[in-house]
Amino acid sequence: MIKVEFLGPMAQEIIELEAQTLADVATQLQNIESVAPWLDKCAVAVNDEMTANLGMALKDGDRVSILPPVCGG
Amino acid sequence: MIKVEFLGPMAQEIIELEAQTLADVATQLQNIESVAPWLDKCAVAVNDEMTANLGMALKDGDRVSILPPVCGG
Amino acid sequence: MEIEFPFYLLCVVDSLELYEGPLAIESIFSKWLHEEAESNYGAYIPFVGTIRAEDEIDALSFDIYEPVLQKWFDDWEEKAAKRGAKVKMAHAIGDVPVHASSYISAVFSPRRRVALELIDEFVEDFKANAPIWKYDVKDGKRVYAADRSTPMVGSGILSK
Amino acid sequence: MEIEFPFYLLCVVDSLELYEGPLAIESIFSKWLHEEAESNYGAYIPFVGTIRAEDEIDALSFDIYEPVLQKWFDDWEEKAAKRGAKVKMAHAIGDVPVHASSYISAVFSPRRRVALELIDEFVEDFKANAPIWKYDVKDGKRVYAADRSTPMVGSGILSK
Repeated sequence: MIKVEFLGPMAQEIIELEAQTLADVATQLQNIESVAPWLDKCAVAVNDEMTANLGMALKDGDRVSILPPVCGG
Repeated sequence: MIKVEFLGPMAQEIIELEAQTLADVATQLQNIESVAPWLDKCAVAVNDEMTANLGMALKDGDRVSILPPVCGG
Repeated sequence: MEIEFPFYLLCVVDSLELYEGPLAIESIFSKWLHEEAESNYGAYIPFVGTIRAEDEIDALSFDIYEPVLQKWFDDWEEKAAKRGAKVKMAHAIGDVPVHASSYISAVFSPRRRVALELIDEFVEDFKANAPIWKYDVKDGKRVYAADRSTPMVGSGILSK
Repeated sequence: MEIEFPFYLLCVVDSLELYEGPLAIESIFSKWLHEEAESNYGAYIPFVGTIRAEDEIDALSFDIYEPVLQKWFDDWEEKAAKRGAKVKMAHAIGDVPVHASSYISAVFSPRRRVALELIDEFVEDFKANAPIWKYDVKDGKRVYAADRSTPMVGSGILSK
Protein backbone atom coordinates (compact mmCIF):
# COMPACT_ATOMS: atom_id res chain seq x y z
CA MET A 1 0.00 0.00 0.00
CA ILE A 2 1.31 3.43 -0.90
CA LYS A 3 -0.06 6.86 -0.05
CA VAL A 4 -0.69 9.63 -2.59
CA GLU A 5 -1.00 13.22 -1.38
CA PHE A 6 -2.07 16.25 -3.40
CA LEU A 7 -0.31 19.51 -2.58
CA GLY A 8 -1.19 23.19 -2.74
CA PRO A 9 -4.44 24.07 -4.50
CA MET A 10 -5.54 20.49 -5.29
CA ALA A 11 -8.56 19.97 -3.06
CA GLN A 12 -8.15 16.26 -2.73
CA GLU A 13 -7.74 14.05 0.33
CA ILE A 14 -4.82 11.65 0.63
CA ILE A 15 -5.57 8.35 -1.06
CA GLU A 16 -4.09 4.87 -0.52
CA LEU A 17 -3.55 2.44 -3.36
CA GLU A 18 -1.62 -0.63 -4.49
CA ALA A 19 1.14 0.11 -7.01
CA GLN A 20 4.44 -1.49 -8.07
CA THR A 21 5.67 1.53 -10.00
CA LEU A 22 4.82 5.17 -10.61
CA ALA A 23 3.24 4.06 -13.89
CA ASP A 24 0.68 2.10 -11.84
CA VAL A 25 -0.04 5.24 -9.84
CA ALA A 26 -0.49 7.22 -13.07
CA THR A 27 -3.06 4.75 -14.43
CA GLN A 28 -5.12 4.89 -11.26
CA LEU A 29 -4.98 8.69 -10.90
CA GLN A 30 -6.07 9.14 -14.52
CA ASN A 31 -9.35 7.50 -13.49
CA ILE A 32 -10.10 9.97 -10.72
CA GLU A 33 -12.25 12.72 -12.23
CA SER A 34 -11.11 15.51 -9.88
CA VAL A 35 -7.44 14.63 -10.31
CA ALA A 36 -7.07 13.78 -14.01
CA PRO A 37 -7.25 17.35 -15.38
CA TRP A 38 -4.28 18.38 -13.18
CA LEU A 39 -1.93 15.58 -14.22
CA ASP A 40 -0.42 17.08 -17.38
CA LYS A 41 0.97 19.98 -15.37
CA CYS A 42 1.88 18.24 -12.11
CA ALA A 43 5.30 17.10 -10.94
CA VAL A 44 5.93 14.11 -8.68
CA ALA A 45 7.97 13.40 -5.56
CA VAL A 46 8.43 10.00 -3.92
CA ASN A 47 9.25 10.25 -0.22
CA ASP A 48 10.01 13.94 -0.83
CA GLU A 49 12.52 13.29 -3.62
CA MET A 50 11.49 14.77 -6.97
CA THR A 51 11.41 12.24 -9.80
CA ALA A 52 10.44 12.12 -13.45
CA ASN A 53 10.98 8.36 -13.76
CA LEU A 54 7.65 6.58 -14.42
CA GLY A 55 9.34 3.20 -14.08
CA MET A 56 10.39 3.92 -10.50
CA ALA A 57 9.64 0.95 -8.26
CA LEU A 58 7.51 1.63 -5.20
CA LYS A 59 7.43 -0.31 -1.95
CA ASP A 60 4.93 -0.64 0.83
CA GLY A 61 4.66 2.58 2.85
CA ASP A 62 6.05 4.87 0.13
CA ARG A 63 4.53 8.33 -0.08
CA VAL A 64 3.89 9.91 -3.50
CA SER A 65 3.33 13.68 -3.64
CA ILE A 66 1.62 15.41 -6.56
CA LEU A 67 2.85 18.98 -7.05
CA PRO A 68 0.76 21.36 -9.19
CA PRO A 69 2.25 24.47 -10.90
CA VAL A 70 4.15 26.73 -8.52
CA CYS A 71 4.58 30.45 -8.03
CA GLY A 72 6.70 31.50 -5.07
CA GLY A 73 8.00 34.97 -4.35
CA MET B 1 42.83 80.82 -21.24
CA ILE B 2 41.49 77.43 -20.18
CA LYS B 3 42.16 75.40 -17.04
CA VAL B 4 43.21 71.75 -17.00
CA GLU B 5 42.73 69.72 -13.81
CA PHE B 6 44.03 66.22 -13.11
CA LEU B 7 41.78 64.01 -11.03
CA GLY B 8 42.26 61.14 -8.61
CA PRO B 9 45.76 59.69 -8.38
CA MET B 10 47.43 62.10 -10.82
CA ALA B 11 49.68 64.21 -8.58
CA GLN B 12 49.60 67.29 -10.74
CA GLU B 13 48.50 70.83 -10.00
CA ILE B 14 45.92 72.60 -12.17
CA ILE B 15 47.53 74.23 -15.20
CA GLU B 16 46.32 77.11 -17.37
CA LEU B 17 46.95 77.21 -21.10
CA GLU B 18 45.79 78.68 -24.41
CA ALA B 19 43.86 76.27 -26.63
CA GLN B 20 41.23 76.51 -29.39
CA THR B 21 40.31 72.83 -29.30
CA LEU B 22 40.91 69.71 -27.24
CA ALA B 23 43.51 68.73 -29.84
CA ASP B 24 45.55 71.79 -28.77
CA VAL B 25 45.28 70.64 -25.15
CA ALA B 26 46.45 67.17 -26.17
CA THR B 27 49.58 68.52 -27.88
CA GLN B 28 50.56 70.58 -24.87
CA LEU B 29 49.89 67.83 -22.31
CA GLN B 30 51.98 65.37 -24.34
CA ASN B 31 54.96 67.63 -23.60
CA ILE B 32 54.55 67.48 -19.83
CA GLU B 33 56.75 64.64 -18.59
CA SER B 34 54.66 63.79 -15.51
CA VAL B 35 51.40 63.82 -17.49
CA ALA B 36 52.28 62.18 -20.82
CA PRO B 37 52.46 58.55 -19.57
CA TRP B 38 48.88 58.79 -18.25
CA LEU B 39 47.26 60.09 -21.43
CA ASP B 40 46.63 56.83 -23.28
CA LYS B 41 44.38 55.62 -20.44
CA CYS B 42 42.72 58.90 -19.42
CA ALA B 43 39.25 60.15 -20.31
CA VAL B 44 38.30 63.81 -20.68
CA ALA B 45 35.51 66.07 -19.46
CA VAL B 46 34.94 69.68 -20.51
CA ASN B 47 33.02 71.67 -17.90
CA ASP B 48 32.07 68.33 -16.31
CA GLU B 49 30.61 66.84 -19.51
CA MET B 50 32.44 63.73 -20.72
CA THR B 51 33.64 63.99 -24.32
CA ALA B 52 35.69 61.93 -26.75
CA ASN B 53 35.70 64.61 -29.46
CA LEU B 54 39.23 65.96 -30.02
CA GLY B 55 37.92 68.65 -32.37
CA MET B 56 35.76 70.15 -29.63
CA ALA B 57 36.10 73.95 -29.62
CA LEU B 58 37.11 75.52 -26.30
CA LYS B 59 36.41 79.04 -25.10
CA ASP B 60 37.98 81.28 -22.51
CA GLY B 61 37.26 80.02 -18.99
CA ASP B 62 36.52 76.42 -19.98
CA ARG B 63 37.66 73.75 -17.56
CA VAL B 64 39.11 70.49 -18.88
CA SER B 65 39.28 67.52 -16.49
CA ILE B 66 41.60 64.57 -17.03
CA LEU B 67 40.17 61.34 -15.56
CA PRO B 68 42.55 58.39 -15.02
CA PRO B 69 41.32 54.75 -14.81
CA VAL B 70 38.56 54.24 -12.26
CA CYS B 71 37.60 51.58 -9.75
CA GLY B 72 34.59 52.36 -7.58
CA GLY B 73 32.77 49.94 -5.32
CA MET C 1 43.82 35.68 10.64
CA GLU C 2 41.30 34.96 7.92
CA ILE C 3 38.70 32.22 8.21
CA GLU C 4 39.69 29.59 5.66
CA PHE C 5 37.23 27.83 3.37
CA PRO C 6 37.37 24.32 4.98
CA PHE C 7 36.58 25.79 8.40
CA TYR C 8 33.72 27.83 6.96
CA LEU C 9 32.14 24.67 5.55
CA LEU C 10 31.87 23.18 9.03
CA CYS C 11 30.02 26.27 10.19
CA VAL C 12 27.23 26.33 7.62
CA VAL C 13 23.95 26.88 9.39
CA ASP C 14 20.63 26.41 7.70
CA SER C 15 19.83 29.52 5.69
CA LEU C 16 16.27 28.71 4.66
CA GLU C 17 13.80 30.54 6.90
CA LEU C 18 10.01 30.30 6.78
CA TYR C 19 7.79 32.75 8.63
CA GLU C 20 4.04 33.00 9.25
CA GLY C 21 2.80 36.15 7.48
CA PRO C 22 4.78 39.12 6.11
CA LEU C 23 8.56 39.14 6.44
CA ALA C 24 10.43 41.55 8.71
CA ILE C 25 12.66 42.48 5.79
CA GLU C 26 14.90 44.94 7.62
CA SER C 27 15.77 42.56 10.42
CA ILE C 28 16.40 39.64 8.05
CA PHE C 29 18.64 41.84 5.87
CA SER C 30 20.57 42.92 8.98
CA LYS C 31 20.78 39.43 10.44
CA TRP C 32 22.31 38.08 7.22
CA LEU C 33 24.70 41.04 6.99
CA HIS C 34 25.92 40.33 10.53
CA GLU C 35 26.11 36.56 10.01
CA GLU C 36 28.57 37.10 7.16
CA ALA C 37 30.30 40.21 8.51
CA GLU C 38 33.60 38.36 9.01
CA SER C 39 33.27 35.90 6.10
CA ASN C 40 35.24 38.13 3.74
CA TYR C 41 32.63 38.24 0.99
CA GLY C 42 32.95 41.30 -1.24
CA ALA C 43 29.41 41.25 -2.64
CA TYR C 44 26.03 40.79 -0.92
CA ILE C 45 22.98 40.90 -3.20
CA PRO C 46 19.54 40.45 -1.68
CA PHE C 47 16.38 40.21 -3.75
CA VAL C 48 13.28 41.49 -1.97
CA GLY C 49 9.85 40.52 -3.31
CA THR C 50 6.93 42.75 -2.31
CA ILE C 51 3.21 42.27 -2.99
CA ARG C 52 2.02 44.71 -5.66
CA ALA C 53 -1.39 46.32 -5.54
CA GLU C 54 -3.08 45.00 -8.69
CA ASP C 55 -6.35 43.39 -9.71
CA GLU C 56 -7.90 44.77 -6.52
CA ILE C 57 -6.35 42.08 -4.34
CA ASP C 58 -6.08 42.60 -0.59
CA ALA C 59 -3.24 40.17 -0.13
CA LEU C 60 -1.49 37.18 -1.61
CA SER C 61 -1.37 33.93 0.31
CA PHE C 62 1.19 31.11 0.14
CA ASP C 63 1.30 27.36 0.77
CA ILE C 64 4.74 25.77 1.04
CA TYR C 65 5.72 22.13 0.94
CA GLU C 66 8.70 22.34 3.25
CA PRO C 67 10.46 18.96 2.77
CA VAL C 68 10.87 19.44 -1.00
CA LEU C 69 11.69 23.14 -0.60
CA GLN C 70 14.44 22.20 1.86
CA LYS C 71 15.97 19.75 -0.64
CA TRP C 72 15.73 22.27 -3.46
CA PHE C 73 17.49 24.78 -1.22
CA ASP C 74 20.15 22.30 -0.06
CA ASP C 75 21.02 21.64 -3.72
CA TRP C 76 21.40 25.36 -4.26
CA GLU C 77 23.65 25.70 -1.21
CA GLU C 78 25.92 23.08 -2.78
CA LYS C 79 25.87 24.72 -6.20
CA ALA C 80 26.73 28.08 -4.63
CA ALA C 81 29.49 26.59 -2.45
CA LYS C 82 31.18 25.17 -5.55
CA ARG C 83 31.47 28.74 -6.81
CA GLY C 84 32.72 30.02 -3.43
CA ALA C 85 29.38 31.65 -2.72
CA LYS C 86 26.52 31.34 -0.25
CA VAL C 87 22.74 31.59 -0.68
CA LYS C 88 20.12 32.50 1.90
CA MET C 89 16.38 32.66 1.63
CA ALA C 90 13.29 33.53 3.66
CA HIS C 91 9.65 33.15 2.61
CA ALA C 92 6.25 33.91 4.07
CA ILE C 93 3.58 31.27 4.73
CA GLY C 94 -0.08 32.33 4.65
CA ASP C 95 -1.38 35.83 3.94
CA VAL C 96 0.83 38.78 3.01
CA PRO C 97 -1.00 42.09 2.44
CA VAL C 98 -0.36 44.45 -0.46
CA HIS C 99 2.92 46.43 -0.08
CA ALA C 100 4.31 43.96 2.45
CA SER C 101 7.09 41.51 1.52
CA SER C 102 6.73 37.76 1.07
CA TYR C 103 10.22 36.83 -0.11
CA ILE C 104 13.85 37.68 0.37
CA SER C 105 16.80 35.73 -0.94
CA ALA C 106 20.45 36.66 -1.12
CA VAL C 107 23.80 35.68 -2.52
CA PHE C 108 27.13 36.36 -0.81
CA SER C 109 30.28 35.96 -2.90
CA PRO C 110 33.87 37.13 -2.86
CA ARG C 111 33.41 38.32 -6.46
CA ARG C 112 30.77 40.55 -8.00
CA ARG C 113 30.36 38.61 -11.29
CA VAL C 114 29.58 35.36 -9.46
CA ALA C 115 27.14 37.18 -7.18
CA LEU C 116 25.30 38.92 -10.03
CA GLU C 117 25.01 35.71 -12.04
CA LEU C 118 23.97 33.57 -9.08
CA ILE C 119 21.22 35.86 -7.81
CA ASP C 120 19.64 35.81 -11.28
CA GLU C 121 19.87 32.03 -11.64
CA PHE C 122 18.72 31.44 -8.07
CA VAL C 123 15.66 33.69 -8.28
CA GLU C 124 14.62 32.32 -11.68
CA ASP C 125 14.96 28.70 -10.54
CA PHE C 126 13.11 29.60 -7.36
CA LYS C 127 10.18 30.96 -9.41
CA ALA C 128 10.11 27.84 -11.59
CA ASN C 129 10.84 25.04 -9.13
CA ALA C 130 10.34 25.96 -5.48
CA PRO C 131 7.24 24.08 -4.19
CA ILE C 132 5.25 27.16 -3.23
CA TRP C 133 1.67 27.90 -4.26
CA LYS C 134 0.25 31.39 -4.55
CA TYR C 135 -3.34 32.54 -4.04
CA ASP C 136 -5.03 35.90 -4.58
CA VAL C 137 -6.96 37.08 -1.52
CA LYS C 138 -9.93 39.19 -2.55
CA ASP C 139 -13.06 39.87 -0.48
CA GLY C 140 -11.90 37.22 2.00
CA LYS C 141 -11.66 34.53 -0.70
CA ARG C 142 -8.46 32.64 -1.52
CA VAL C 143 -8.13 31.89 -5.26
CA TYR C 144 -5.22 29.86 -6.71
CA ALA C 145 -3.11 32.03 -9.07
CA ALA C 146 -3.24 29.40 -11.82
CA ASP C 147 -2.44 31.79 -14.68
CA ARG C 148 0.79 32.97 -13.00
CA SER C 149 1.99 29.52 -11.94
CA THR C 150 4.59 27.34 -13.67
CA PRO C 151 4.69 23.54 -13.91
CA MET C 152 7.85 22.31 -12.15
CA VAL C 153 10.61 20.51 -14.07
CA GLY C 154 9.44 16.97 -14.88
CA SER C 155 5.75 17.82 -14.79
CA GLY C 156 3.25 15.79 -16.79
CA ILE C 157 4.73 12.32 -16.36
CA LEU C 158 1.53 10.98 -14.80
CA SER C 159 -0.79 12.14 -17.58
CA LYS C 160 -1.98 9.95 -20.47
CA MET D 1 -5.72 54.94 -4.64
CA GLU D 2 -2.47 54.05 -6.37
CA ILE D 3 0.22 56.62 -7.06
CA GLU D 4 0.29 57.04 -10.83
CA PHE D 5 3.48 57.24 -12.86
CA PRO D 6 3.25 60.95 -13.86
CA PHE D 7 2.86 61.99 -10.24
CA TYR D 8 5.74 59.80 -9.21
CA LEU D 9 8.02 61.57 -11.70
CA LEU D 10 7.40 64.90 -9.97
CA CYS D 11 8.46 63.37 -6.70
CA VAL D 12 11.88 62.01 -7.66
CA VAL D 13 14.39 63.02 -5.05
CA ASP D 14 18.08 62.68 -5.62
CA SER D 15 19.10 59.11 -4.96
CA LEU D 16 22.87 59.51 -5.13
CA GLU D 17 24.32 59.71 -1.65
CA LEU D 18 27.97 60.23 -0.72
CA TYR D 19 29.24 59.69 2.81
CA GLU D 20 32.58 60.28 4.54
CA GLY D 21 33.96 56.87 5.58
CA PRO D 22 32.16 53.50 5.80
CA LEU D 23 28.49 53.28 4.91
CA ALA D 24 25.76 52.58 7.48
CA ILE D 25 24.42 49.82 5.23
CA GLU D 26 21.50 48.78 7.41
CA SER D 27 20.08 52.27 7.71
CA ILE D 28 20.53 53.03 3.99
CA PHE D 29 18.81 49.73 3.10
CA SER D 30 15.93 50.58 5.44
CA LYS D 31 15.67 54.20 4.28
CA TRP D 32 15.36 53.11 0.64
CA LEU D 33 12.83 50.39 1.57
CA HIS D 34 10.68 53.00 3.34
CA GLU D 35 11.07 55.60 0.59
CA GLU D 36 9.54 53.15 -1.90
CA ALA D 37 7.16 51.37 0.48
CA GLU D 38 4.09 52.76 -1.30
CA SER D 39 5.53 52.93 -4.84
CA ASN D 40 4.14 49.52 -5.78
CA TYR D 41 7.44 48.03 -6.92
CA GLY D 42 7.50 44.24 -6.77
CA ALA D 43 11.28 43.80 -6.73
CA TYR D 44 14.00 45.58 -4.73
CA ILE D 45 17.56 44.42 -5.41
CA PRO D 46 20.40 46.08 -3.53
CA PHE D 47 24.05 45.33 -4.24
CA VAL D 48 26.32 45.77 -1.20
CA GLY D 49 30.09 46.05 -1.73
CA THR D 50 32.29 45.24 1.25
CA ILE D 51 36.07 45.61 1.60
CA ARG D 52 37.73 42.19 1.51
CA ALA D 53 40.76 41.37 3.63
CA GLU D 54 43.44 40.63 1.05
CA ASP D 55 47.04 41.62 0.29
CA GLU D 56 47.39 42.67 3.93
CA ILE D 57 45.55 45.94 3.39
CA ASP D 58 44.09 47.81 6.38
CA ALA D 59 41.52 49.69 4.33
CA LEU D 60 40.64 50.92 0.89
CA SER D 61 40.30 54.63 0.26
CA PHE D 62 38.25 56.46 -2.38
CA ASP D 63 38.38 59.76 -4.25
CA ILE D 64 35.21 60.80 -6.10
CA TYR D 65 34.69 63.49 -8.70
CA GLU D 66 31.16 64.41 -7.80
CA PRO D 67 29.99 66.57 -10.77
CA VAL D 68 30.70 63.84 -13.33
CA LEU D 69 29.39 61.12 -11.01
CA GLN D 70 26.16 63.05 -10.63
CA LYS D 71 25.73 63.26 -14.43
CA TRP D 72 26.54 59.59 -14.84
CA PHE D 73 23.92 58.82 -12.20
CA ASP D 74 21.31 61.20 -13.69
CA ASP D 75 21.69 59.37 -17.03
CA TRP D 76 21.07 56.08 -15.24
CA GLU D 77 17.98 57.46 -13.50
CA GLU D 78 16.59 58.29 -16.94
CA LYS D 79 17.50 54.90 -18.42
CA ALA D 80 15.84 53.16 -15.46
CA ALA D 81 12.72 55.36 -15.63
CA LYS D 82 12.23 54.39 -19.29
CA ARG D 83 11.95 50.79 -18.09
CA GLY D 84 9.59 51.73 -15.23
CA ALA D 85 12.37 51.27 -12.69
CA LYS D 86 14.35 53.33 -10.22
CA VAL D 87 18.04 53.27 -9.23
CA LYS D 88 19.65 54.42 -5.99
CA MET D 89 23.26 54.54 -4.95
CA ALA D 90 25.45 55.44 -2.00
CA HIS D 91 29.26 55.47 -1.90
CA ALA D 92 31.96 56.15 0.67
CA ILE D 93 34.57 58.90 0.32
CA GLY D 94 37.94 58.41 2.04
CA ASP D 95 39.02 55.38 4.07
CA VAL D 96 36.88 52.28 4.54
CA PRO D 97 38.42 49.55 6.72
CA VAL D 98 38.45 45.85 5.87
CA HIS D 99 35.00 44.17 6.36
CA ALA D 100 33.18 47.52 6.24
CA SER D 101 31.11 48.56 3.23
CA SER D 102 32.00 51.24 0.71
CA TYR D 103 29.16 50.86 -1.77
CA ILE D 104 25.48 50.11 -2.01
CA SER D 105 23.30 50.53 -5.06
CA ALA D 106 19.79 49.28 -5.74
CA VAL D 107 17.15 48.83 -8.37
CA PHE D 108 13.41 48.99 -7.73
CA SER D 109 11.09 47.69 -10.44
CA PRO D 110 7.55 46.38 -10.79
CA ARG D 111 8.97 43.30 -12.54
CA ARG D 112 11.70 40.92 -11.46
CA ARG D 113 13.30 40.43 -14.93
CA VAL D 114 13.82 44.18 -15.37
CA ALA D 115 15.24 44.43 -11.84
CA LEU D 116 17.65 41.50 -12.30
CA GLU D 117 18.89 42.81 -15.64
CA LEU D 118 19.21 46.43 -14.50
CA ILE D 119 21.18 45.70 -11.33
CA ASP D 120 23.73 43.78 -13.41
CA GLU D 121 24.03 46.51 -16.07
CA PHE D 122 24.10 49.28 -13.48
CA VAL D 123 26.83 47.71 -11.32
CA GLU D 124 28.99 46.81 -14.32
CA ASP D 125 28.71 50.30 -15.82
CA PHE D 126 29.41 51.76 -12.38
CA LYS D 127 32.65 49.75 -12.15
CA ALA D 128 33.70 50.84 -15.64
CA ASN D 129 32.58 54.47 -15.79
CA ALA D 130 31.84 56.04 -12.42
CA PRO D 131 34.58 58.64 -11.68
CA ILE D 132 35.86 57.04 -8.48
CA TRP D 133 39.49 56.18 -7.70
CA LYS D 134 40.52 53.44 -5.34
CA TYR D 135 43.65 53.25 -3.15
CA ASP D 136 45.04 50.48 -0.98
CA VAL D 137 45.80 51.64 2.56
CA LYS D 138 48.71 49.69 4.01
CA ASP D 139 50.97 50.76 6.89
CA GLY D 140 49.42 54.22 6.72
CA LYS D 141 50.29 54.64 3.02
CA ARG D 142 47.70 55.26 0.28
CA VAL D 143 48.62 53.51 -3.00
CA TYR D 144 46.52 53.89 -6.19
CA ALA D 145 45.00 50.53 -7.21
CA ALA D 146 46.25 50.92 -10.79
CA ASP D 147 46.11 47.21 -11.65
CA ARG D 148 42.42 46.95 -10.69
CA SER D 149 41.34 50.18 -12.40
CA THR D 150 39.63 50.54 -15.79
CA PRO D 151 40.03 53.35 -18.32
CA MET D 152 36.65 55.06 -18.77
CA VAL D 153 34.81 55.00 -22.11
CA GLY D 154 36.55 57.39 -24.52
CA SER D 155 39.93 57.16 -22.79
CA GLY D 156 43.13 57.79 -24.75
CA ILE D 157 41.96 60.62 -27.03
CA LEU D 158 44.67 62.96 -25.74
CA SER D 159 47.58 60.57 -26.35
CA LYS D 160 49.82 60.65 -29.45
